[in-house]
Amino acid sequence: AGAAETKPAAAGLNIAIITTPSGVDDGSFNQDNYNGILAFVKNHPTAKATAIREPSGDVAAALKAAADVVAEYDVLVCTGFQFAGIGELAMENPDTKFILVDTYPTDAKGNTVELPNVYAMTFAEQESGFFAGVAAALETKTNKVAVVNGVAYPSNVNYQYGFETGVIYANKKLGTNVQIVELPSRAGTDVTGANVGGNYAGSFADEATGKVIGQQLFAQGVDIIFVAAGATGNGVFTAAKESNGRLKVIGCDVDQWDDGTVGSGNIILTSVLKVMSLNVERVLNQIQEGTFKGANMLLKADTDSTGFVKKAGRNQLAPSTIQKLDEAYALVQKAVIVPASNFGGFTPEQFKVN
Amino acid sequence: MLKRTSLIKRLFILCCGKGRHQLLRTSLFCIVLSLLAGIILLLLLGKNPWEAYRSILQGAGILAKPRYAGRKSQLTDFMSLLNYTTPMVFAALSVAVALKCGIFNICVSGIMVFSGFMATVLVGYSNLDPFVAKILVVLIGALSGALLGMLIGYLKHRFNMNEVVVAIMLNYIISYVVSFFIQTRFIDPITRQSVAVTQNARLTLFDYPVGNLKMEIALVFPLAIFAVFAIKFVLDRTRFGFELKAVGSNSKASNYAGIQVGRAVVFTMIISGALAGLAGVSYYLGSNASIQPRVLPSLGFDAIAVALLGNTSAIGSFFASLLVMIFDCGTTYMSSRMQVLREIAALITSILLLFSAIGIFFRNLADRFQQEAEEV
Amino acid sequence: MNTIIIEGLSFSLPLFIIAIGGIYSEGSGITNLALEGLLGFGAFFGGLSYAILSRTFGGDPTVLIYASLGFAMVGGALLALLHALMCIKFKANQVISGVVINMLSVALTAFLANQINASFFGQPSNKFLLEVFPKATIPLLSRIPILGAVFTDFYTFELIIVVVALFMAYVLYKTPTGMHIRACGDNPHALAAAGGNVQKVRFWSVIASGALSGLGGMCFAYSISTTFSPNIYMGFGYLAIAAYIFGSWKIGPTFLACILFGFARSGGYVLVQKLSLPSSYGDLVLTLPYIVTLVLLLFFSSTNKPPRALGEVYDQAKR
Amino acid sequence: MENLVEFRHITKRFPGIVANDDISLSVRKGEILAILGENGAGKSTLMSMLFGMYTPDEGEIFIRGKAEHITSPLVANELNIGMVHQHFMLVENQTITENIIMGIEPKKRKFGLFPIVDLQSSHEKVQQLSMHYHLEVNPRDTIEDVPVSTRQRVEILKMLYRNAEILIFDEPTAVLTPQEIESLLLIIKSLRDSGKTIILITHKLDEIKKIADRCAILCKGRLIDVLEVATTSVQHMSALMVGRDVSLTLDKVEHEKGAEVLKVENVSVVSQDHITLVDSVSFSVHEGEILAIAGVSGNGQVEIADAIAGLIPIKSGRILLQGNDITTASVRKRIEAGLSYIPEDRHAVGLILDFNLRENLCLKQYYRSPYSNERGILQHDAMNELGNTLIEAFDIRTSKGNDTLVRSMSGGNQQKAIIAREINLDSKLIMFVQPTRGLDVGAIEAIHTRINSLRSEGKAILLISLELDEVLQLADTILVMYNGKVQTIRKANELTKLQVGEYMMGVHVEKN
Ligand SMILES: Nc1ncnc2c1ncn2[C@@H]1O[C@H](COP(=O)(O)OP(=O)(O)OP(=O)(O)O)[C@@H](O)[C@H]1O
Ligand SMILES: Nc1ncnc2c1ncn2[C@@H]1O[C@H](COP(=O)(O)OP(=O)(O)OP(=O)(O)O)[C@@H](O)[C@H]1O
Ligand SMILES: [Mg+2]
Ligand SMILES: [Mg+2]
Repeated sequence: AGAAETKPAAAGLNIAIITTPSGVDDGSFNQDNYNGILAFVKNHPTAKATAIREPSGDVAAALKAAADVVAEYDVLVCTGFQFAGIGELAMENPDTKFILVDTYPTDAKGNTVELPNVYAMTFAEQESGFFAGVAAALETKTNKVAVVNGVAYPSNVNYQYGFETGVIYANKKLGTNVQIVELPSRAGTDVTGANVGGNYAGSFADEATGKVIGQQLFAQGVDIIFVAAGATGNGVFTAAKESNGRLKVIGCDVDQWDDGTVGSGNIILTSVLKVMSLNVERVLNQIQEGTFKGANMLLKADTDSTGFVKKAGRNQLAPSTIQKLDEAYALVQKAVIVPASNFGGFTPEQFKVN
Repeated sequence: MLKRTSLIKRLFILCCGKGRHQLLRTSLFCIVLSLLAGIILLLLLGKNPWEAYRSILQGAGILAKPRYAGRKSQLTDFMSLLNYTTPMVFAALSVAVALKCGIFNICVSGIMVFSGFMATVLVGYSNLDPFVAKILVVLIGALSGALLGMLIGYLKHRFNMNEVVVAIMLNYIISYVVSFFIQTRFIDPITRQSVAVTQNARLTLFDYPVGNLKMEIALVFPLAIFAVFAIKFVLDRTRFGFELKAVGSNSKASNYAGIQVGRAVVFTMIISGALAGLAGVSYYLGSNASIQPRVLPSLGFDAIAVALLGNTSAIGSFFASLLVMIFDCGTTYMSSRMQVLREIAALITSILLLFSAIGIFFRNLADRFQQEAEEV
Repeated sequence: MNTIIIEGLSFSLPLFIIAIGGIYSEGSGITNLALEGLLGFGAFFGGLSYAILSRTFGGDPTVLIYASLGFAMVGGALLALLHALMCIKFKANQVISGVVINMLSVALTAFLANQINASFFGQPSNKFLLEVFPKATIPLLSRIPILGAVFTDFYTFELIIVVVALFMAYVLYKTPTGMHIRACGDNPHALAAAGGNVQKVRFWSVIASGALSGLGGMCFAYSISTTFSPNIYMGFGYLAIAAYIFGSWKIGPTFLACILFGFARSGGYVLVQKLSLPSSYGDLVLTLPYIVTLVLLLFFSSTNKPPRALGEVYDQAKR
Repeated sequence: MENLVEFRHITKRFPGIVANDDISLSVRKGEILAILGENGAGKSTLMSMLFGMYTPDEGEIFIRGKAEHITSPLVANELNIGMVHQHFMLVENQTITENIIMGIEPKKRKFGLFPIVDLQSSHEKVQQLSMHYHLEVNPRDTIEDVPVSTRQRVEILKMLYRNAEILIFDEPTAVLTPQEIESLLLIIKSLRDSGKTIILITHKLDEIKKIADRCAILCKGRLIDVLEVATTSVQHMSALMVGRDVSLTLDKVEHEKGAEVLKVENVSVVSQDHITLVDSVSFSVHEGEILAIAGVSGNGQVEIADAIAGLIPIKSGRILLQGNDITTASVRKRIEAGLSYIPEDRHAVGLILDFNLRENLCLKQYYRSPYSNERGILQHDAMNELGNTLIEAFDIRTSKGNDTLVRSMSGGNQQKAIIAREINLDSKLIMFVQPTRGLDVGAIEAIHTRINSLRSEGKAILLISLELDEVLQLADTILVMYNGKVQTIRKANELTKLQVGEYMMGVHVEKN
């Protein structure tokens, strides 16, 4: 019997969000997605949202969690790369809509597929990284900046390459002379085995190592670090907090201002964004209106899906910096500037400013 | 008043007092107690405990859910429960066997990672015939586990090293070293885990079509059942089991009686290690298909408590595994239906294990009450 | 070199105070594998108290920072109370109780942190943000070559730990209480016959182990991430256990073991940096303290003597 | 005379047993009251209540005419009651002083601030005390390094340090040599003479005869009688205690000894700390011969037995059993070569307390036919049969027969179980170490008879005992050890008790 027959004619959408161990209240990635759902529910009071957490973080367990509850809901929002393998489940449950964040669905053999009931979104991290790079280059006083990442997976390499592109862009076009500091011992090896440089902690959950890297960079004169390293990033934040305001960081994915308070100050220069909440809400609206179409989308600045925080009181950028960032943002939107990315075909060093 | 207390006492004696199946009755009593604690917890959170427990059973495939997704049914949920229970049975047996010999094997997690990794690397990526591959996976799992177990047993026997410390150290070393190899050689960039093993090497037939259903069929579940009876037989009926238990209760007296204590310790750890290794392959190449770097499976630690809940007996370990895994497998569904944090289930499980850890106290208390009752 | 010492100490000392907790508990005869859970729960409690106090009182965080250390000790002691009850009153198997308490601690802190953040602070998060712990440098001493690093740029909690450690060592080795604790670990019946109360001594020793673990856990929370989050369960409790077993249940040698672990760790980081190994080798560096322990134990475990009555359930009637 | 202590209608129950049943007994000031009774008669229990380790279920204890609730040893201390326990209550890794002052430590302030235990003055005080009562100890020694007799002195000093007026001794002589016993009895006497009141639990009638004023006899938890020692015969006392007549001497038939069974050649044993425990010892035991090794405890006797049994390695020398060299053989090989061994510590070595009686009785044979088949599978029927046979033959008294948990059996019956198992092996050589320690007269009699009849059957018997009477009564040949060396080996009838005692103290040195 098809699942649709047994379902009651729901007054509103029954939505579930399935997340990995950190839960919808991680104050970060998952929460941003959840906020998108909440915003939708606010406008459609008959809709219902349920948060489900899978505690191990293992991909098989993540899929099982989704399979356990799939019959109960109209929409499953699956946040995180762990859910890539959702393809099979989606094919078997064509009446359930899936919103997949940060990865595209794969079938049983691991090949990426496009499905009519799955809207999968990934983001051009290199663009966000680019804004971080420009901001860092404009704001540094020591003329030394750095980026810290978790593991050299494509998304992290994108952030790193974008950041480096941003610094190079600023050096060439905005009159800065800033050096990117890399600890040779922290060079990353990407998934193809190529050495991509950068500063990699080797884990997304090792705060202690994060702090050590932050300190080592600080010792080398770095005063701004772009941190895209999950929980490992907390360690870098700590290093910054202990520097008496001499070391600042740029947050990533969501506005991390609240994580940066130290005494009456804050170590967050700005945060660069993946705008997930708006996109999740938009897709939910499409489902509600019946205009939903499955797709695998790479979201970029052109849809305002990447960006940086310039809201007053949530950043410490100089007005001139914000102005220059806005200019760069427009160029990125128009694809005049295309930052380097892991598989974009060129490295930051090969980046050409048109 | 007086009468009421004595009624409660009599009930308690009935549950934990002397007589047939005292251990079993005490365990059941602990289970009931912790379910009661869970009820209180759920009531405090304003949830309906009856619904919550029912949805756990539904999630685990013991009861029928109101509706099922495409190609799923209660049977598929139940088969999935068995699939997830399989590694726990092996792990709990591993702990139980070692405990019988007086050794505390806290290295199950590490051994699981090691054996899972060995099997993944040696067989998981090959194109061997499914039958051969699966047999090899089981053999490699048992063998690599046995090897580590032997190492622990040997270090304990020969160098008088505290097995708990050795195990803790080994857990971390294995976890980091395996993580190193996964990150540098076997990483899947999308899942950020080791590249999934081929279907040929998996010990679980995943999404196996049966009628219009898709099942998880744990091929090694029968092996787990066999292991339960084999271990029971070894402990109860064989010469080696006798020696193992003797060494566990009093190694000095065992030596005096001519039992080779070192040999018994090492062999016990070989068996315990092999079981942990089987837990590893049935976990990493069965219910899962890949390994998370730097993560020690919590199952290996839970198994300690599970073995205890099962009174370190083989049969007991099996049922305790099943019970704990019902909770584990049903949690997601419950948390989804009841809109509660899934930690509730983890809390109830912890409370259950706490109670079962003081089972001996309950038994003694019941004995005392009984004494009093008889004297009056 | 300086970094090795500075970083090494800021890791060794919290580890050391947790290990002293272990020595108290095990020295009195109660096996304590629960240190990991105790330190986590202590840090949770400290973090929670900080979150509450800073919201209620605001103002200068320094006082609150130090106060939170105290609350962390209370938190550790609270969970240790459970271990004490389990082992002493209910005569549970002490190893098992320890393992279960670790599990409980992880489940409970995650649950409570979520629940409390959501219901009281209206914040969906499982973390409590903390302030940076004050650091200090002693003017003259810090100029001494090499050794000066000991007095340079240290967290002030390191001083607190040193003072507490000295106090705990004094209590254990110089006072009647300490004599009784050690007697409990060796032959509880002797203490009972001399009029001591074995249950009470053991009870308070376990509580002390919880308080000290809580203190150490809170220091880790401050020094590593300036937050309380479930990431606190990183296995340092187990490392502390290794440290005191290595130190043969004596405070002095345990201190050396902790220093060794701390320096192996910070030295490892510096070494990787110096050798310019790629980051993927970080995993291998992290194995250093554990491998060092294993190898050294290989040589020293024959002289390693646990307290004679360790792990035995004390039963007055048993002879 | 005034009654210092009065037990009035004391009853104490333990699960399944009434350990003390309505006991009323008074102790007079300044007397030595002996308490006599079989194993498990309830002697230790009664005294433990006086000392506050247990509290009575019914009845009251009056001290100096006043009803007292002695809820803990601390209260007992305050009432000036002290006790030397059957099993020493000492902290092994602390010094003698620390053990003595435990619980009432004198304090001083370091830097006028921190209270610390004043060890210095305590050492001196203990030194003075020990000289005053002629109980020589070195206050700074650690307990684990000193011999049993010193430990006992520490226990006595512990009481004296607390100014105890009422001193309880629970089987104090069980672990001492004749000379030590002699001097302990003198000490007890002099304590009495200095005004202390003494309660002495013992199984040894001659000690009672020697120093006690009165003797209370317990049987199965009940007080049978209180006798004036001076006017009662030893036979009468033991008959009252056991409830029947006990013969206190054995008739031993002289007979020729047969072939050599055990030959020990120049065996040396060193400890882990490289201390020589057994120094080049040689002797042999023949069929039908009882060779007894006498010696003060800790002089290497037990190590010889352990070395012969293969429990500890030897440094040099050779051991031959029935002509076979077993120097390096495994424990099991030795057992199979014809060796039975009743070890000193029945709880820690002789038995597996958590196994049932059947399993303990099969402990040395479980692996071979008919108890196991060739595929390593245990044959429960055969094991049951063996258990039943031995329980019957050796009169092992239990609650559940074969299935009784050994832990729940009384000491005497546990010992019977070990002896049954070892004799059943039908070995040529049987080693007994301290076979009657802590057992009551009736049980001792049974074991002595058993040993004697084994001798008649032509077994070679090696007996190691601290009880000189036992040695003299049973042995054909006596070997005395001192400091790990053989002092002398002689025919038993060539030695007097006094001579043996002197050899044991290292006074005589054999001239070769
Ligand atoms: N703690 C206890 N728990 C249960 N039963 C006990 C306990 N202590 C003693 N008993 C019981 O009480 C009886 C008296 O024991 P007690 O130790 O007083 O005997 P005893 O006369 O000192 O014997 P022995 O000569 O062997 O020392 C024993 O038979 C035993 O069964
Ligand atoms: N804690 C206890 N619980 C139950 N029974 C006990 C306990 N302690 C002693 N007993 C019982 O007390 C009785 C006598 O014990 P006890 O140890 O005094 O024997 P014993 O002949 O004196 O041996 P030992 O040489 O060890 O002193 C036995 O029946 C024993 O089982
Ligand atoms: Mg007694
Ligand atoms: Mg006794």
